[in-house]
Amino acid sequence: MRLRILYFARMRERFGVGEESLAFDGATVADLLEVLRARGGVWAEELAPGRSFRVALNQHLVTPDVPLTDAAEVAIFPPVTGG
Amino acid sequence: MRLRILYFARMRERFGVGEESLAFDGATVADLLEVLRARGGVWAEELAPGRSFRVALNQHLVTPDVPLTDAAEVAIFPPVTGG
Amino acid sequence: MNIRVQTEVFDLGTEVEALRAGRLDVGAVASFVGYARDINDGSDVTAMTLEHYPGMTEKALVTLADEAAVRWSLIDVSIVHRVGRLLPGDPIVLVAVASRHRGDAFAACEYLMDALKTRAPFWKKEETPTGERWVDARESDAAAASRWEAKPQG
Amino acid sequence: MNIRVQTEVFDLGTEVEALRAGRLDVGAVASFVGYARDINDGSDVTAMTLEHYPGMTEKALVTLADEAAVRWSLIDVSIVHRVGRLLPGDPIVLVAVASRHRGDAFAACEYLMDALKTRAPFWKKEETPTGERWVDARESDAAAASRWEAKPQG
Repeated sequence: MRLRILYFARMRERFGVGEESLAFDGATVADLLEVLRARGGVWAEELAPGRSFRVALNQHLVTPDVPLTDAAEVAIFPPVTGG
Repeated sequence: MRLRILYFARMRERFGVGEESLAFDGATVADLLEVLRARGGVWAEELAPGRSFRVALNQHLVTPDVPLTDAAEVAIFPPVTGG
Repeated sequence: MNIRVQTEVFDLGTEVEALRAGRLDVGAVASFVGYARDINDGSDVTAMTLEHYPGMTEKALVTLADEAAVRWSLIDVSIVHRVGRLLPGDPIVLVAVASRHRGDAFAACEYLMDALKTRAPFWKKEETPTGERWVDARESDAAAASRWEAKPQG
Repeated sequence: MNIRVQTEVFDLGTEVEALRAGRLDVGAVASFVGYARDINDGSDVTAMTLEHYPGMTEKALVTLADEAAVRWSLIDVSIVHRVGRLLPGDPIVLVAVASRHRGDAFAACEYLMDALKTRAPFWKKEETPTGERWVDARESDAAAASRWEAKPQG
């Protein structure tokens, strides 16, 4: 499947990318995080288990066990700080 | 002692008076209420024990046991309903 | 502290701007405006008249604001209450509280409204199709005010 | 329901008037405005930039307003949140809630602010004398939001 992945705030800055298109053959959000961590460097660091970040699937917050679908929009970002 | 007594809202209307000056030889708020009840009619009715009303002495809410002093301003009124 | 009793209408935006003007430590303003409704206790209300106890009213409101300032960390407080004849839709009362953090502003604003409803000497008389009537104090207002007695700070 | 994300400044008085316009059953409007402060976590803040997630932001805010409308008896809700670069003293966010009675307006307004702080995708970056820094999520905001989970209605 192909995913559109968005990054915001500190993660966008540290990864040096705000958006990418990714061919993905895993199943869940957790699988996707493994793929991204395998890039090493800031990816492994920011997405390390225990670090605080959030994942949205098609613009709704989700937990790592949620399955992904083709053409999904996945966003990864730090805990929110608006208001 | 001489008291200035003010009435507000429903009590002002029922008593037909907003303010009076009264020569008083009792001691407390409760004594004053007895004097006023003794007028009978609407006075006895509105100030009957168990009826809901408030007394302020020199512009502070007080309980019936509080002693009065010469030249005090006493106000008698229904429970407040502003806001 | 800005405490006023007036017949004139007030403007929420103007009051809040005055409250926080030039204070760059203000992070939060919680405010409340109460309006005259066109129905109350199941009857149409065509107008109302607010009576108060001049002199005591201002003292009572200052006392409430002082109590709130002791209880929460506040920067400033405004309370404006109208008296006289008002029509449905007219604003009656405004309470606005400025603080560094929102928890203090929200709590103090709600406290002030609850306390004002039971301790500030205002009385409402409503005009209805069947005549005039003095509004009775609500049990729910006494209950709302008593919540704050047992509640811990903040 | 009026939900907006914008770079432009907003005006509290205008928003509240629009919220209640022509509704004579509105007895209460509780509102909140959050402002950019000149100090945060002990550092001077000279400016901040708010980033958001276009598309998700609006959905998240509508979801919060829907939740509040289920939980309390409300007449209407406005949420306006600014994005882009802001200076100390600038208003950041506005939440206003109109209802018949004040208890609903106060509770829903505070709920919306608490929920927005933890569930709407906004991020703040501060400019300080020692450089830029992303604001970290506060433990106190998570605690404020979690209060509503166990709390009975109203």
